[in-house]
Amino acid sequence: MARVGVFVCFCGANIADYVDVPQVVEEVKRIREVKFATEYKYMCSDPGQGMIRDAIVQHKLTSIVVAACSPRMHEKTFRKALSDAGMNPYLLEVANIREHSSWVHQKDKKAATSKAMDLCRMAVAKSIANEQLHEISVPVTKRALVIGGGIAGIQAALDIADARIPVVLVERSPSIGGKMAQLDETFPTLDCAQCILTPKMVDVASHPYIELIPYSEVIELQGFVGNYKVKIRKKASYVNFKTCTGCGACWQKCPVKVPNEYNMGIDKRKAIYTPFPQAVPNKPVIDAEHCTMLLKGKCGICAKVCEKGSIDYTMQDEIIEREIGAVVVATGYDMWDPAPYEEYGVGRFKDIITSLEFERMVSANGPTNGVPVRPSDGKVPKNVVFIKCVGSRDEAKGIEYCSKICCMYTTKHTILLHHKVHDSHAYVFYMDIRAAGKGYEEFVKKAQVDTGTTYLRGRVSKIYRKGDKLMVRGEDAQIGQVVEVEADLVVLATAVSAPKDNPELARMLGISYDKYGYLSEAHPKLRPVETAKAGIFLAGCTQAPKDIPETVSQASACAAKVCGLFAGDTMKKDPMVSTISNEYCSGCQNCVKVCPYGAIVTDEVPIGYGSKELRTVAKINEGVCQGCGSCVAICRSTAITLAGFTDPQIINEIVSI
Amino acid sequence: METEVKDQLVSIEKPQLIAPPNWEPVIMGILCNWCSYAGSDLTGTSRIQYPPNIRIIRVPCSSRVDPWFLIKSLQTTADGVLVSGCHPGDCHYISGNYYARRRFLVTKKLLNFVGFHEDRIQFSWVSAAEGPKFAKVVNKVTEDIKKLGPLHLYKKENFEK
Amino acid sequence: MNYTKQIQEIAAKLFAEGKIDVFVGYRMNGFDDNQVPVLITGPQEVSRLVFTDKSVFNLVNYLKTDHTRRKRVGLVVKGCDSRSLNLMLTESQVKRENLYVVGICCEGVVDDAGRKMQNCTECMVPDAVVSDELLGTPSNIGLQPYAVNPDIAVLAEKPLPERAAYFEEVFENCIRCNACRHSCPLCYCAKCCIDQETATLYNGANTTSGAFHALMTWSLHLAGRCVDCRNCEKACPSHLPLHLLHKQNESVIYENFQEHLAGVIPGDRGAFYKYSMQDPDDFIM
Amino acid sequence: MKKLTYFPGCSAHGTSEEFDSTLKLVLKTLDVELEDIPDWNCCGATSAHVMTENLAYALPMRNLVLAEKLENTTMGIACASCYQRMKVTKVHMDENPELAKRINTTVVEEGTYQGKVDVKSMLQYAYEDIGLDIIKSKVTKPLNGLKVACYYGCLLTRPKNITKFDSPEYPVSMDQICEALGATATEFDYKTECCGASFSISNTEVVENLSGQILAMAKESGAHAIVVACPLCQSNLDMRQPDIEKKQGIKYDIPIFYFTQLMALAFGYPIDQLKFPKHIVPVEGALANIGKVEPVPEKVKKPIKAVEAESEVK
Repeated sequence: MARVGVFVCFCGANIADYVDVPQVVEEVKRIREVKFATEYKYMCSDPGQGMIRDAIVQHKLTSIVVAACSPRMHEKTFRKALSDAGMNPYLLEVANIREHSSWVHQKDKKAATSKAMDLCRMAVAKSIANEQLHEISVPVTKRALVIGGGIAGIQAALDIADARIPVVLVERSPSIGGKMAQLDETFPTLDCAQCILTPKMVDVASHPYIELIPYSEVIELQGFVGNYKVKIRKKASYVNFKTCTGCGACWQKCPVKVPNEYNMGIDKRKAIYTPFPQAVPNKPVIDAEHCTMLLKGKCGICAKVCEKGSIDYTMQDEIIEREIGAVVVATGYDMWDPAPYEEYGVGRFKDIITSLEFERMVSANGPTNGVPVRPSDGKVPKNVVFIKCVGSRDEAKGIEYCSKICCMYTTKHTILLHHKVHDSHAYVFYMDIRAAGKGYEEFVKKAQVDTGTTYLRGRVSKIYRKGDKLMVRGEDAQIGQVVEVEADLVVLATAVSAPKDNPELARMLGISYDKYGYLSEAHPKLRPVETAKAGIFLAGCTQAPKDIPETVSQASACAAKVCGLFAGDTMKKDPMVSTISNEYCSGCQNCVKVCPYGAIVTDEVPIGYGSKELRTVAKINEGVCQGCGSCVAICRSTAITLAGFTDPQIINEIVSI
Repeated sequence: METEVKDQLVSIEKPQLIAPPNWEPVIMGILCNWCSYAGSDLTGTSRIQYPPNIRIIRVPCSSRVDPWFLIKSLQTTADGVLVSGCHPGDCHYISGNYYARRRFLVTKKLLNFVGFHEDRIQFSWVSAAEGPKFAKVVNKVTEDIKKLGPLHLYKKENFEK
Repeated sequence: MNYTKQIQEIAAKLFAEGKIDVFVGYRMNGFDDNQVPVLITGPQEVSRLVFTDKSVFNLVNYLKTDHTRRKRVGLVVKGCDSRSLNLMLTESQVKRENLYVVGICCEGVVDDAGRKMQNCTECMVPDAVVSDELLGTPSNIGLQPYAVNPDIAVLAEKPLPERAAYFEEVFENCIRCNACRHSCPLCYCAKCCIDQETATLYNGANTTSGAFHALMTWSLHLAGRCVDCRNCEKACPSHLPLHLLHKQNESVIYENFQEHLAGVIPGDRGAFYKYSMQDPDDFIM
Repeated sequence: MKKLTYFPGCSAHGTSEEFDSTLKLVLKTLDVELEDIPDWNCCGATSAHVMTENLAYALPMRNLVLAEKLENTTMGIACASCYQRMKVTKVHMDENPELAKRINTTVVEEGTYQGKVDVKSMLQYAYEDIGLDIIKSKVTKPLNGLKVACYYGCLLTRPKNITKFDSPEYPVSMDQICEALGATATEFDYKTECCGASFSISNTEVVENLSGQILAMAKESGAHAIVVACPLCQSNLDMRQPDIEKKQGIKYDIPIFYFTQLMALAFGYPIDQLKFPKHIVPVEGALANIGKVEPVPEKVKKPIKAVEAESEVK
């Protein structure tokens, strides 16, 4: 027989003014299982908690009901009081007689009192069915996986590794560096991107706690927070990185030319290549799609010139596995393809380029040695028109959101143009200038004055050819007229868009993504770094467009989160999770289907005691289970129980009024 | 079979029971922890007043609500039930309320089919920020059920309190 | 519709080739022209097998028994039966490789009085959807517009008190024998939820209220899964119109979620085990 | 023999009679029989939809309902404006059955709208349903040497989600048809600019400005003539050309052909059947280019694109 103690709180006047507390206590005492009931001014105060502790010992109570404020407020406080008295904290139930009665029925004390009695009765009934629960402790593998080796991934990996936690950094392309490695200078200080990034890249390669796995992709993630297992596919590079010295003889002699991705296809690279001179690791890979040796078995020059014999045409993709405890996703962004802007003649006119192409041209190590040229005739342009918001803030043709960085990088481009071509003139068509950030507005102002750029507020409606010039027609909304600008070169500030394969990645990792393909954070304000899946964190543009300082901040925040997660040897977890009874489970696996966390897997158990024959049942991984109860409600054979919200507990509440 | 149904329908008719004086309905409110329960707490902290007929049960998610909680409530103590969860897309557990929504519709229609008035089984989405909405919902449900009177269906053999 | 000869031949061949341990089919009941299910275990019994428009029962139900579990079974399925078999397969209750399925392109079966069964008159999937061998000519009727069951339509028109009274009578007549559960191929749970303590708590098992609770829960567990084979109704000693509950759920699911009929698509678990963002939301405040 | 439901529209009986008659010649060669919609009415043109939504939908719907009585699945429309009204109505009705039901009540005597008949402009029909190969096969007098700028105007390919045909900004269907006839289509960036349309009567100056730019761009592209598929385009560019020339002080002398006229010409119909005398700008100058051999253009210099990979190493 259960022995329940009930403690009704006055909450000063908050409850007592509108609910007749002594009457509630009297009424509660009439319940058979209630062996002790009392009232106090502030139950949450130390003396109040003391009363609970004393009564537990004195009256040999088996469960406790506190009738007070919302359990969302003080459940933890009272649970602690129970533990202090040596009682399992989960034998507590809270009757919410403040938010649900005294505060909302202030005009009818009788009704409020009667409702408070009912709420107490319900809590008592539920507490009778409460069971002792114990916090789940989950062991932790203290190694982090960082997906993506752009500035976000680099920063996160370095910060985690500096805390002496091993990091596995997986990068898809042959070198880390990401988009930032393609940039010339960075706003608002005009630091050279290479100068600030490459030291960090080198740090990554030489860090004792970082395992860099380039030219690889994550293909599978299993397990749960603290205990993930990841499968990584190492793409065949056809070059033995262990023996290769990076001398470069192979790619200097390679006869096959392929458009160079690093330079946005403006120039050519070889079929065996390092993406750029400062690449980390600085080892070449063979592009299997273009290498004639791999395609047709003819050539083999690179193998001949390699003194170390590092070229291996028979190399295969390799799957490697790592055990990790947390994941930082930093897959960056894609540049949006401006093809829908047919009125600009995108794809028809060669002298319309995207901002990243412009960035490569003005870059000192770029394909044109730092001088912007017209792709059509190679001439240096004099009049350059920059069009902002190409794809951004355009519901009809592009994406609804603001890409956040284009205002700033376009400003930077006008400066770079001015530096490289002194007699040039830049025109910028813009919707707004969004320069919120430290030193950003000043940067824009200064650039406008220094470069003498003409800013035209309005959208471009058409671009057409006139001789070898491009005529850019748009609106100048400030004078309310249509204007036409004769341009040698047009640069489109294309939008930042989510990586194309983010949805696939999200499904593989078991996290969610938004309608654009950006990965979703757990809470837009208070948990912007976490995902809804414990142990997976987001850094950089894969979550939303952001600039470099913001990306670095988020990456460091990820590192802090990972370090926090790994602070102990085990992790504690709420015990309100589901369990499945093997005898009752019929093995239909509907629960496996509805579980949003993939916490349910199948298991083989003997069909009867001692039998060798097996049958399939479902099994819950309590480390992953978040305790939503979806599986409980769909389980027809009621084989699943959710601790803290069991059927008996809820039915007791229902029938107890 | 078809003819049988029709025949029986004509023959059976039972008098409606009349509500006793001072009768107050009991409404079982099953609320998800993250949105609606938090919303109902906000109604409290904002001191928005609503009728005292609702008795609130906390569950982690609307998807935890098994249809037979509703059946059980109506058979035993309640004259009506209200289940409330997070708005579509806001589920703390990603997709729970979508599964729940399907079950609720079928359950409501089935209970209505076997003789319960539709207003006795009601659902709402109330977010943690919608304190006033929660009060409005309770007002409406209480009003609806007061109009319908006490529920007697399948309560004949009820346990004695 | 008479496939007696073919089925006998198939069964004989399967036994001869050693492909099956048991064959589940129909035999004459021995005193009138009605049939009962039969499990035969060898070629010597093959001559007892029959199949005509009196072969009403859904034999998939017999895959739940110890005589068939973990054995190689041959069985005869009509359109509706095959849909329940599909669900059994999806829900991992039977293994396809253990079965040899003789599918029938069903022309409808008749009740004791010789009238075509109601579910056959409104049948939308007469051909077996799972089979190793198909007997008869496929009707290929394809997807039909969903027609609400006439009984449901009649009842839905009635005023609420009348409907309540009608169902009170129905539940009052239930004797809680659980024959409906036993006869349903999809009621295979190791322990039925309505037998659990919390379910019978405060309602009693053998009361109208208990019957109401049990039948409601039961029908909701079959919602989106019931294939309308009417085994339950044939088994019910009180002749309760159990199909009303199932057809009601089916029509709600079909109209609101645009789901296919239960068990038609392999791997489809039914409406409650998936969702769509576009599901109706207007009934929720 | 293919059959096609035909909605001529009012222009075909007036200003663009040459479009109508040459269309019929061309379709005869292409083995297509036109069936007029019995008792067709005004499409509502530019006026109805600025007045009331109901009328703007009801007028085309009556035609659509009547067209459903013929057995053909496609309705071909000569005039771009008629095409647009008809297509918009069809798309909106098909998307919104409730609206269709409501609008249908106004034309209930004609029948119930079912959405059976597809609506296509004659350009779209020629391009999609007949196809370039068949058109090419019927050419007996290729138009080699004739350089044309294809002008589509505002309505034939826009809005994109309604017409679902060709590019809304840089369409190529008419260009390809002209190339199939042996002519050369010039690179013309003003294909879909506004010609001034209905301002032709109310505010001529606008038309002169806009159409003037189109003519100037066509001239710059090297075209001898402009090809159109819309009666209003034709009349603005043709009829206003002398005024534009006077205003700008430039002699254009660019005749404006319907694409069907050029087709008929290439199919071998005698010039006197092509109604050229209806044109304001004389056509002879442009047609004289047919058969002339083009001087081989100077070889275009290969653009210097970038420094090759090797230099990067140094």
